[in-house]
Amino acid sequence: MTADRKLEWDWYSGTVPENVVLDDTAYCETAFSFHFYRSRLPGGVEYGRGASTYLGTMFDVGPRGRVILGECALIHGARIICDAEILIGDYALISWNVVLMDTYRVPLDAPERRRELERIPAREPRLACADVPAKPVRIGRNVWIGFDACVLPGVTIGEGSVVGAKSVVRESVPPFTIVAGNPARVIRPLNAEERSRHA
Amino acid sequence: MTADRKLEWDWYSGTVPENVVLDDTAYCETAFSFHFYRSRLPGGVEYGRGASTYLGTMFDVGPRGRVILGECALIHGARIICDAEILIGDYALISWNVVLMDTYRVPLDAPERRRELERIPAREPRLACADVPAKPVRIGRNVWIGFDACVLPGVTIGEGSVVGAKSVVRESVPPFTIVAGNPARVIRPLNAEERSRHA
Amino acid sequence: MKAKHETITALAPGRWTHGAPPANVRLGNDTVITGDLAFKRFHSREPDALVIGAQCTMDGVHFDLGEKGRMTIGDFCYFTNAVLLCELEVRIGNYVVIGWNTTVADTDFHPLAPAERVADALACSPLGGGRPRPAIPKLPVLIEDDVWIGPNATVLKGVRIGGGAWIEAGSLVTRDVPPRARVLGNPAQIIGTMP
Amino acid sequence: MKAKHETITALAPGRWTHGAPPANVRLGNDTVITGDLAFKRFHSREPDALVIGAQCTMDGVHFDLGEKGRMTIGDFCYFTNAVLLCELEVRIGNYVVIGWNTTVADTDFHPLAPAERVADALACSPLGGGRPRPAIPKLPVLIEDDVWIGPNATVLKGVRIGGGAWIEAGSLVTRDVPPRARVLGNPAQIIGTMP
Repeated sequence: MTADRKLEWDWYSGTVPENVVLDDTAYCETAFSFHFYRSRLPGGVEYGRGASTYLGTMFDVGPRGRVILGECALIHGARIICDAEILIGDYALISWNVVLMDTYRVPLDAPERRRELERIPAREPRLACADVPAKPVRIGRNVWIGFDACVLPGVTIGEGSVVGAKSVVRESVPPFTIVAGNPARVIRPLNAEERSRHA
Repeated sequence: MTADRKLEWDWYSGTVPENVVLDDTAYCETAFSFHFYRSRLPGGVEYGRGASTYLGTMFDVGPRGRVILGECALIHGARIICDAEILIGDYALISWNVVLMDTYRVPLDAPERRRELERIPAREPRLACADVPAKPVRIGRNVWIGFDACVLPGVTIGEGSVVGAKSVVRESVPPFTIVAGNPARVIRPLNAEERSRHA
Repeated sequence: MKAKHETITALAPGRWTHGAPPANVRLGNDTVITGDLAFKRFHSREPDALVIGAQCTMDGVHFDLGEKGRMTIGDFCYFTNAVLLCELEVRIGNYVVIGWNTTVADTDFHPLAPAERVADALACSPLGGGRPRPAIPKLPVLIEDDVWIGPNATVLKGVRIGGGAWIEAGSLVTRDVPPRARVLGNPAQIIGTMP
Repeated sequence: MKAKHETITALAPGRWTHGAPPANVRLGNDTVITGDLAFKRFHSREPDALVIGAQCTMDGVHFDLGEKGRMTIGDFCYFTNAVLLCELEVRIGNYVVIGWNTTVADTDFHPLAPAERVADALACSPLGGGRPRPAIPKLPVLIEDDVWIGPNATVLKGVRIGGGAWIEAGSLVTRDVPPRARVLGNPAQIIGTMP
C-alpha cells in the first residue's frame, strides 16, 4: 500500500479507508471492496497475517460494524453485510458470491420499518441504517464455505466445518460438520479419520 | 454476406463455405461457426428463411454430413456433430451449450476403433472420420431445447416438445411432451389447453 | 394495494443519475435511480411502462422490461442491485425492500404452448421485423406493501407475495406467499410469521 | 495398462503448435498439441509431470496441473477441447477418446480434512511463499485403454474407468465404471455392455 493508501496493483482509483488495518503480509486485490464501507470504528476491517480478499468481495460495513479476517483467511468474493461484528477465523476458505450478514438493516416490525424507509431519502448517501439489533456472525477457524452460499444473522459455524455450495445457513453449525442445502441441513460429521488427517 | 462470402459484422477473418446456403433473410453471427465444417455435399448446411445462429454454434459436420435449419429456427450455441443428417425444424429454439450429435465418429467395437485411431495421425487435419454408421437426428418443428442439453445419435424429438436444461436425451421423444433429466424422462405431455393456446 | 397504486397519478420528476430515463418512465418526487446499466435492457413500448412512486431509492437496479412489460413500484421502496425482468407485469407496493443480487422475473423467456412458441421464434428471428413477441401467459408478479426480500433471492413468475412477508436471503420463491409469512429455502417454505 | 505405461521410456519429440511446452512435459513421436491455452494453467514442478505417448492428437486440451500433478497419457489418444485438472495423478491408457467440453478432475480443489485445509489456506495465502499445497487425499483418476468419453461429460476424483468402457455425452461419473460398461446419466449408471 502506498503512503496515500492506494494499492499499487489496483485498477480502481479509490483508497483503502484509514481505519482498515491491512497487515503487511495480507493482500487486498482492490480498494473497490470498500465502496460501501462506512465503519467509524478503529479497525473496522482488520486483515490478519496472510489474509487475502479478491475482486467481488464487498465490505458493506455500517458505522459501528467490524470485520476481522483471521490469519491466512481467503475470501474469493463475499458480500459482507455487517453492522455489529463478523469474525472470520484463521485459515477459513470462502468461495465466490457468498453472502455473510449480521443484520437485516431494517426493523422486522412493519410500522417501524416504514418509519426507517421514510428517513432514507433525506440521507446522503441514501442507505438503510436503522438502529436494529444486529447479531454477530462467527465463521470458525478452518471453515470452508462453497460458492453462492448465504449465512444469516446470528449464525456461528464451528471450527473445521464445511458448507456446501448454494446452501443457506440459518442455524448454527457445530464444529467439524458438513452441512448443505437450502435451508442447510447436516449431511454428516467429519469422521475421526478425516479429523486426524494431517497435511 | 459479401461477394467473397464474408459476414460484414464478423470479428472472425474466415468465410462462409461455398456449399453453405444462407438465405438472404437468415442470420449467422460469425463464420467461426464453420471452423470444423468439412461437408462436401451441396447444401452441407442450409439456413431456412429467418433462421439464425449465434456465437458458440459450431457446425462440426463431416464430408457427407448435412444440417438443415428450418424457418426461423434459432440456435444460441449448439455443437452440431453431424456425419449423416441433422434436421432442425421450423421455429425450433435451441439454447446455449447444447450438443446435437448423429454420430460417435469412431467405431463402437474396440479393435476397429484402434485401427481408426491409428490412422488419425497421418491425416491433415487430424480428425476422427471413420466410416461408422451415423443415425440421423431430427429435432421437430417448434421444439424447445434448454441449455446444456445433449441429444444422442438416432434421436427424434417430436413436434412442439420441450427438453429441460441439462437433460441428456437418448430415446426419441413423442410430440408435445415435456422431458427432463439425465437420462431424460417424460415429465408430462403438454395438455389440451396448452396445445390449443394460440399467440 | 390496488387503491394505493391508483393514486400514482401525478408524479413529480425523480431522476436517474446517468442521464434522462426513457420517455415512458415516470418517477415520483425525490425518487433516485443510480447505476449506468439501469435502462440498458429496457425495451418496453408501453405508455407509462415503468411508474415509480415517491421517495424511492433504486441503487444499481436493472429494469429489464420487454416490449410489452409494465412495472409499477410504490412509494418509499429501497432496492439494491436487483434484476427486475418483466415481459408482462410486475406490481410492487409501498415500503418494499429488495436486497443485493436478487432476481424477479414474470416470464420463462419463451412460451410453453407450442403455437405461441412458433410466434415467438418468428418474432425473435431476422424476419421478425419489429413484430411483438407473443403474449406470454399472463403470470404477473405481485409484491405487496411492506415486503422484505433478502440478497441472492429469486422470485419467479405468477407469484403473489402478501403484505409484510419476509423472504430470507437465497430463497427461490415459486409459489404464493401469504401475508406476514416468513419464508426460506429452495423452494421457499414458510418458517414463521412476522410480528 | 500398468505394464504399457512403463514402456514409455524414450519419447521422441512431439510438438505443441504454440511454442515449446514446459520442460517437464515429454511428448512421444508424432504427438501434436494444439491450442494456445494448453499450458496456461500448468504449474507442476514434478519431473516428467506430463508424459504423453506416441501418435496422440490433443486438440484444444487444457493441461491444468497443480504443483504436484502428474499425468500420463498412452499412445493413439484423441482428445478435443477437454479440461484435465490434475493436482495428484491422472493416468490415461492407450486408444482413449475424450470429447468436446469434457472435464476430468482428480481433486475437490481444497482438502476435506480440516488440518489439511489449514495447510492449504496457508499455502494459498500471501504467506505461502511457494510452499506446496498439502497432498490432497490420493484419489487418482485412472482411465484404461480403449475408453470413449463423449462431449459435455465430467469425471470426478478417485474414479477408475475400466478398459473399453463407453461414457455417453453429458454423463457425470462419480464411481468406478467396470470394463466394457456403457454408462449414462447424472450420476452415471450402467445402461449396457459394449460389444
